[in-house]
Amino acid sequence: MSTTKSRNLSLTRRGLNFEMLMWFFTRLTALAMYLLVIVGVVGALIMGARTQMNIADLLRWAFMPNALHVQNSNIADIAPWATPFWKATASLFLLIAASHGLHGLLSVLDDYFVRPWQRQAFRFIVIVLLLAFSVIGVYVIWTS
Amino acid sequence: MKTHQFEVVVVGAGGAGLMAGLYASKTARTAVISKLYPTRSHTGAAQGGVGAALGNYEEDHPEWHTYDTVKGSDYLGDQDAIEFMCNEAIPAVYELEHMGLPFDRTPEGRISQRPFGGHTNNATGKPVRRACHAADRTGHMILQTLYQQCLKNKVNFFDEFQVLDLLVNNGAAVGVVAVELATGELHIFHAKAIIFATGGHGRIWEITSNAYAYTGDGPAIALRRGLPLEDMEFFQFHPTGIYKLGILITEGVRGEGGVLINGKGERFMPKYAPTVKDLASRDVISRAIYLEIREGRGVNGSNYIYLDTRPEVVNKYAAIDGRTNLDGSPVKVTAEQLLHKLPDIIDFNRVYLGIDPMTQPMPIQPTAHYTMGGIPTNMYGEALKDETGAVMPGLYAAGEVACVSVHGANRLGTNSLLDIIVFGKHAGLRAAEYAKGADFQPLPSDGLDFTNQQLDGLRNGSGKENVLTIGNEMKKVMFDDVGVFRTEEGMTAALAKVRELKERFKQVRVTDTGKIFNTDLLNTWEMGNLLELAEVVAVSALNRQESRGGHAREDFSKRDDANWLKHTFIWMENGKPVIKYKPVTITKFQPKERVY
Amino acid sequence: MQVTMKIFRFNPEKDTKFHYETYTLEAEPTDRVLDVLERIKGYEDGTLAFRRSCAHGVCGSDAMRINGRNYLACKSLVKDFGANITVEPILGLRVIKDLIVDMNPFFENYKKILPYFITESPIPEDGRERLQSQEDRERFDDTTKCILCAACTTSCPSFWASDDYFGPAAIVNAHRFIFDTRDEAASERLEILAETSGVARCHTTYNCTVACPREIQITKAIGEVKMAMVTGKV
Amino acid sequence: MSRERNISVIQGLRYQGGGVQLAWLLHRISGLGIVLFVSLHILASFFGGDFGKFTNGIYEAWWFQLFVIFCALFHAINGLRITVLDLWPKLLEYQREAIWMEWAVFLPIYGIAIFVIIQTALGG
Ligand SMILES: Cc1cc2nc3c(=O)[nH]c(=O)nc-3n(C[C@H](O)[C@H](O)[C@H](O)COP(=O)(O)OP(=O)(O)OC[C@H]3O[C@@H](n4cnc5c(N)ncnc54)[C@H](O)[C@@H]3O)c2cc1C
Ligand code: HEM
Ligand code: SF4
Ligand code: F3S
Ligand code: FES
Repeated sequence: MSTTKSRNLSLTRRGLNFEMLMWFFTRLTALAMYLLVIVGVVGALIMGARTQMNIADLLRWAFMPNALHVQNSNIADIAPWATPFWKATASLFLLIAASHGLHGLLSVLDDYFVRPWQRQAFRFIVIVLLLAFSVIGVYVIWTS
Repeated sequence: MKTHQFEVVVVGAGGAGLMAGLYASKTARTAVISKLYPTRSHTGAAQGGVGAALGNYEEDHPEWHTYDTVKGSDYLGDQDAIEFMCNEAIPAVYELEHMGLPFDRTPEGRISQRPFGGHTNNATGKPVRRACHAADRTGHMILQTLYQQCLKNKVNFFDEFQVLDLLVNNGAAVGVVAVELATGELHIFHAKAIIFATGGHGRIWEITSNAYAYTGDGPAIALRRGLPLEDMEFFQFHPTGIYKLGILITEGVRGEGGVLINGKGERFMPKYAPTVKDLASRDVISRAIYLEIREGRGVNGSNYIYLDTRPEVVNKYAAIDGRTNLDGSPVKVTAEQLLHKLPDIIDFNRVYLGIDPMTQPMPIQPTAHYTMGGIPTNMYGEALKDETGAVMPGLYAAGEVACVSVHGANRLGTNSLLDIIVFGKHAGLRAAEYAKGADFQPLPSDGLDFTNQQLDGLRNGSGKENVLTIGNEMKKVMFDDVGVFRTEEGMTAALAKVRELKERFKQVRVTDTGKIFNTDLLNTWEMGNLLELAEVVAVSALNRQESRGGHAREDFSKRDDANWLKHTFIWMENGKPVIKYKPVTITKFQPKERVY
Repeated sequence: MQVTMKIFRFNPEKDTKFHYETYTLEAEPTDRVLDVLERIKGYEDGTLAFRRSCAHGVCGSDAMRINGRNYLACKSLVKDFGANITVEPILGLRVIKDLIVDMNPFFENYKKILPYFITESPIPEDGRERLQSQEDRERFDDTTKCILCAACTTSCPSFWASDDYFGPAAIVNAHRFIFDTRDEAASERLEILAETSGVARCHTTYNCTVACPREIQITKAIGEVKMAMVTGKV
Repeated sequence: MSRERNISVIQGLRYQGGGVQLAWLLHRISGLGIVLFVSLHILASFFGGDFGKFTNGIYEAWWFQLFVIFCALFHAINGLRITVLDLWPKLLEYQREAIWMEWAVFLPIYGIAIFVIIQTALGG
């Protein structure tokens, strides 16, 4: 007899709630951050970082390719880094990392705190933090 | 003490108990009491399959199943009950499937079946595929599925409550006494109908496939309350237990083509059962193994032989036997196919013996396996109070604890899982029906006295004897002398020994004086049950002067239908056994010689 | 060989705190740890309490920590642990006495995931079995093996954190139904498992899979459940 | 963690879960570590002043750098393993290999980082 074709559940009836969306989001952002890391490192190498093969610096460019970081890395010419492209990339990274990281924090807290009011409170705090960091971070990136 | 009131109380939550609980609770307020969590019941250990003539692979009929069972029982089974069971088998297995049981499948998507010992095509005498299976964990799947259905139907469970006594008033069963393990508190369950489904008592023997929990609590309680037990001399020794450990290697292994090999490397079963060979009935094979060992053909002169399921060996003998697939092509198996069909068996060998059955043969020896006797019932699960077939009002029994008798002197593989689902269901239905038409009878005023008396005895002994030592001595003597082969001399000695042990048992004293999970006290109480039943088994066996099915005597090596085509009923009256007989019901099949 | 068994002891009627007791005795290398416990109970100290029944790893009674990791005592041979064996109750469930823990939270979690066959379609008209292909049957074969021993759930750090998490055993049993083509309540179960106490709390720690005496690929089953939520394919 | 259930952090850590359990633990610590680091960092660069100087002081300490690099590197590598295995559960068959690979990538890189940082620390 033939095998049943895999069954499809409708989008609303497969348990894809906020919790699971965030679970998926965490994996997606993990992949996205890898992508941005590659963009950052490749960019840095192209723009003259070849002489600066220092692990700490490499990580710094990788995780946050903004002008301040580049300045700290002793690269002579920081002009190419100050373009809107890199500012946008850096902002994107920041937003992704902040939401990934703060949701991670939340999921750690969820493990240890089970009372509904506790979870509500942490959720609130994390959202506030997320907004604050996003605004501050983006502000710093575009004004520096 | 707490008292509960339920219309039906089921004692035991194995396959039989759950099925009874499921059906009884449809119409009556029902409680299921079990000393283990229901999913820990021994039904979960059953491997091979449940028998039903579905004919999913090849022609098969309930009538054939009936005949095979009658023949397997060595004509001691009651044929009306057997016919009833084999007919009910088909809807019962379908019902399990409808409850979601994940049977293995045929290529057409139907329930898969495999051959099993003693199940034959009556026209050709060749093995037939009748055992419906879910890999080699059919019992596990039955137990899980039934438990799940009970959850779905919100059956009341009292988990980890051990029943210690049956309350009788005016000749009717009115309740049970149980101890709640977690608190040590005694509870009385007041009921209109009580169903015993407590399983077997294989722990009497040294080498056994049975669980620690198989201590015969149900029959021992019944016996103490003046009820008879039926056919206690008949106990099945399964031919293939793992050497020394007794862990069962399912007959399914031979169903899939495994063969028995002696120390000389010969396949010996064709000598004893020329037609079906390694798939003969269990008693026949167990005896054959003993004879081989006795004649010095055990492996390395020791007391075990091999069960060989290496693919090349299976293929070799399949070719010799001319075994074919359904399309007529010769059988050829690969290690991969065997691994897939027998995962647990492979696992047991790896864990306990460090052996890979795909490259090495498994050392095996017969192991005490199944209780054919037990609390006598009719085919509706009603317990009988004497040899005339009179019913004990309010008392029911189903499963391995009961003797209907559908297994007679020897049970066929797969018929026990069938027994529990068919008779479990009917006992449940009957009990609920009875409860609807009956009133609660008053409880006796001395409800807890007998229980307390028993427990105090265990707490206040002199402490000179150790219960584990006594138990081990009983197991050894029973395995050696009331085992596969029996003689007058051996059994007399064994009986004397068991009686001596019973005396010594009065000197034991439990060390744990607490209440919470006092397993010391309860295990000791269970040992008392085993001793009680060991005596009953030995007395019944000594009494029956013939060989029939699982009861093989060297001094009376022939079946004797003229004198012994009858069921044994045994009572203990003031410590003395009393034996009476009940005729066997014969409908279609007249006894004839049993050859495989 | 001589074996030294260090056993976790706690008697609620006498003790306020647990302690360890050490016993030295003879054992065969091929003895099960359960056999040794039985002998200790029989000859050295009758008050030692633990659960057991089948003695060959199919009933799920005797999950315990042996040398710091979850096993079934009846499926663990002395030779695999050496001469010094430490036996403790499984973690994350209240200890009632010695090696016996309160299993209720575990079973309550199991019951939450609708662990029973649910379908609304009528049975086939001929009253026979519902058909299912061998491939479809194979799909959930692994998770039908579960014996509810709790070795997995009590090895999971998320469960240790709080028993609010359903735990791997419950998810394994949900998987058994979700991927059964005959069952029609996959959506309901996925919705239950998507709650905060559900699969989102599994961090792929894998302790469960390592602990499972039935060798069920638990983490994989949980992963399949998670991906079913994302893709909707079951 | 309720005492009723008789489990403490110590008991949890004593559990012999093996390599994957260790990876889980480190992943958790490193994730939280990065959150902490990034938060401070953002705040520092926003507020500047004394607070900024103070945090920058910590950042430039060699031990802190070791910690941050450990966190970022381990979290990234282990995170990739988790992501891949979570999205393709079939690959869990290769869990052991994945853990091996992960350490094989992590250790040399981190080793170089340690070397460089300690060298610069010593060199002043
Ligand atoms: C290893 C093995 C393999 C087998 N393979 C097969 C097979 O392939 N095919 C087949 O047909 N048969 C097989 N059998 C036989 C079959 O499994 C059993 O006969 C059958 O499952 C018994 O079911 P039951 O419901 O009567 O008892 P069980 O399932 O054992 O249930 C007994 C119940 O009674 C409870 N109980 C006992 N005493 C008390 C008490 N004092 N108070 C409260 N509760 C109590 C227990 O907790 C338990 O729940 C096998 C048996 C074994 C041991
Ligand atoms: C390439 C970079 C990264 C990858 C691949 C990655 C991957 C992951 C993954 C897969 C998880 C889920 C773990 C789980 O649920 O079990 C996770 C959790 C987490 N991540 Fe990241 N992450 C990265 C960067 C970051 C950054 C930059 C931060 C901080 C801002 C961060 C903070 C966290 C935290 C706090 C958790 C929760 C830890 C836990 O649940 O135990 N991650 N990460
Ligand atoms: S999944 Fe494995 S470890 Fe978990 S309860 Fe089931 S059998 Fe035990
Ligand atoms: S141990 Fe726990 S975190 Fe997930 S993989 Fe197993 S359930
Ligand atoms: S005693 Fe049954 S699983 Fe160990």
